[in-house]
Amino acid sequence: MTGATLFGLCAAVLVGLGLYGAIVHHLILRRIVAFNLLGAGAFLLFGVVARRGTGAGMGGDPVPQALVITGIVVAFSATALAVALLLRLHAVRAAEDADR
Amino acid sequence: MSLLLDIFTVVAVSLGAVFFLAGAVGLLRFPDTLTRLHALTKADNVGLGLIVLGLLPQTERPLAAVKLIVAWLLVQLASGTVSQLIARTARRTEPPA
Amino acid sequence: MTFALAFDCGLAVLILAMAIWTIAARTTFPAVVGFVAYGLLLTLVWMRLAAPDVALTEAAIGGGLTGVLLLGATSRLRATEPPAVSERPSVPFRLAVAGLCTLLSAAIAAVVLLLPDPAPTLAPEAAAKLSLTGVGNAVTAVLLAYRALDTLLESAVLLLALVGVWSLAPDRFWGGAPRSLALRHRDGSLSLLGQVLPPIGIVLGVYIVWVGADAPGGKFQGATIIGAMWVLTMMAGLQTPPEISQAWVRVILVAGAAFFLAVGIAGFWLAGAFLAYPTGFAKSLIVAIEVALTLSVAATLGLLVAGPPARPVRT
Amino acid sequence: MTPADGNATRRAVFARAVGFIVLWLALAGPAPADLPAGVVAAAAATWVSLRLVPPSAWRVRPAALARFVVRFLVQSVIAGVDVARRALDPRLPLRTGFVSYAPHLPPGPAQSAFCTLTSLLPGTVPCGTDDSGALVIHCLDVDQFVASQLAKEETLFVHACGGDRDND
Repeated sequence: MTGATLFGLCAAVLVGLGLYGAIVHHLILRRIVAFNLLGAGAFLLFGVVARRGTGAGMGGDPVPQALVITGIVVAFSATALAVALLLRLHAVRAAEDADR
Repeated sequence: MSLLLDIFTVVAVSLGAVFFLAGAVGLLRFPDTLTRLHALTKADNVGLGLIVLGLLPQTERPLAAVKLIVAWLLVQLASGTVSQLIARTARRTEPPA
Repeated sequence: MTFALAFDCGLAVLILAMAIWTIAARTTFPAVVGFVAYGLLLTLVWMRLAAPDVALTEAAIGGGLTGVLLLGATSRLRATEPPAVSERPSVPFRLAVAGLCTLLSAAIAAVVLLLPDPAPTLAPEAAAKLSLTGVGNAVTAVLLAYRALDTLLESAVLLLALVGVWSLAPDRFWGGAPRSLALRHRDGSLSLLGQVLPPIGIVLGVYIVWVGADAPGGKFQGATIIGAMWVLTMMAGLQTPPEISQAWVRVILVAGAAFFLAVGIAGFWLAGAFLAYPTGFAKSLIVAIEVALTLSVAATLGLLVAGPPARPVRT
Repeated sequence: MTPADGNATRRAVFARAVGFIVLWLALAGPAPADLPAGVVAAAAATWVSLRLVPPSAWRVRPAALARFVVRFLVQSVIAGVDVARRALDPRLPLRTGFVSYAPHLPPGPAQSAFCTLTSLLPGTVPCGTDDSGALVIHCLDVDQFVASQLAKEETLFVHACGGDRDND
């Protein structure tokens, strides 16, 4: 077994774990964390595919690597938006509770 | 000469690793947050210092040595700051036994 | 078993342990700390997968900036966090979900084991055209030449996310400044760090952007470091987030994407296609786009961490 | 800290710019093609640094600084050995507790820098100030002469930074 296959199997488990957390947790923040964990596992799969595609003197296929960089930045944007939505939701709920 | 330098590198880096090990043992054995901070800041900084010292003879140009030393100084700054932040919070939240 | 494989095995076990910890922890704070450690371990994995560019991105954004964002949210929501135990779903439900997720993992694992050999790769094509771009780093060539459209849209996504975050502000605060990021307990050592580190971080960030053309590095990694330095000065209480209606804030935010788009449209006339670079100018244009995007991305990331406006406009 | 006059400001700008250029050279190497970016980076860093830490009239004494650095390095090694010994000793010899220490430095960047250094020295981690403004120091061994040792470090530190110029 090569290191790449090993990390591929690791990534498979991470995706499963993240999905479990995203479904089972009640707290939305925990779901956001679990979703990020899932995403990191999916990115790792890309990395494994890139690593297997060595060639032309490069350690890996640069195309999936570049896609993962884009993916990490987009995942951060989505997380920032999700966290902002969550904080706003709590602020609105707190205001409603205060009115009652 | 280069053999002597290689021996120096191996000895210094291994000694550094021993300090990291001692820091980790302290982290596990020491009784409270504040005491554990001592293990992390002191032992690990000496460990990293020894590893940097051991790698200095292996650098190809003097500027690469500056890079290593800068990395060590930045870690010192970070660990000095973070240990104080944690210590302050720990003193507020866990009253001393 | 070789030493390298033994190291990889140890790394994989640590990552799985951190992931289980992150999912299983009772309260949010330890879970988020576990997630940050998980991101840092993943950085090592990316190095082992010969992807240093991704490793830098993961360390800066995946571990660092996401960690700051999640820790900030955790401490603000701590008061509302209910005792986790009472809220848990029933055991049969959890078992069913666990079973289905195991199935999913098994399916992905099977796919990993059945991947074709020799693996398909675009590396030779990427290498063959590299001399035309003048860039030495193939990943940068993919990001800014072969698939520049992805990167252009990505910078637009960052802006859209920021617009989304801002739009959550109550009407009375629109145009004002986000809430202060300064820690509640002022701390001398943190302000010292906030005074000493940012200039060093700027040199480091510029270096990582600059070197990205020919070696591992690039604008997103460098911009994250610069953005993080800004966040650090705001957390140390040395600076306050700016009012979002100020013209300079908006100019910096859109400058990168606007310049990128302008170069792309100019490509119609100068090189015959959208986002095509005229021969001989590819490297200079790529470096210029990277520089323009760096400032914009750094500002966008900092403001994404700062959140929506929470104070009325000062008049 | 007293504010700087024109001379001191020019000196500070020059010293910091040189420092950032050296940092750039350490990172990027001496290739001339990279230098323009290095100059831009160093200029930006110097500008930010001057905004965050305005130049002061303090002037570093090289000889005193060297003495302080040597002592600091020796003390760091002693600190590491001390903690390693206690951690690995089966009996776990610890007599932890708090000691309060009233620093001569006023609150500010210099005092913070001293605290950060202290946190790397043997047996001490500063953990905030008490109501009277004295530093509260957590010690591994309260039997050691922590306060007198800290006073010595502080004197050396202030002397190295040129903070006691007024008393010369």
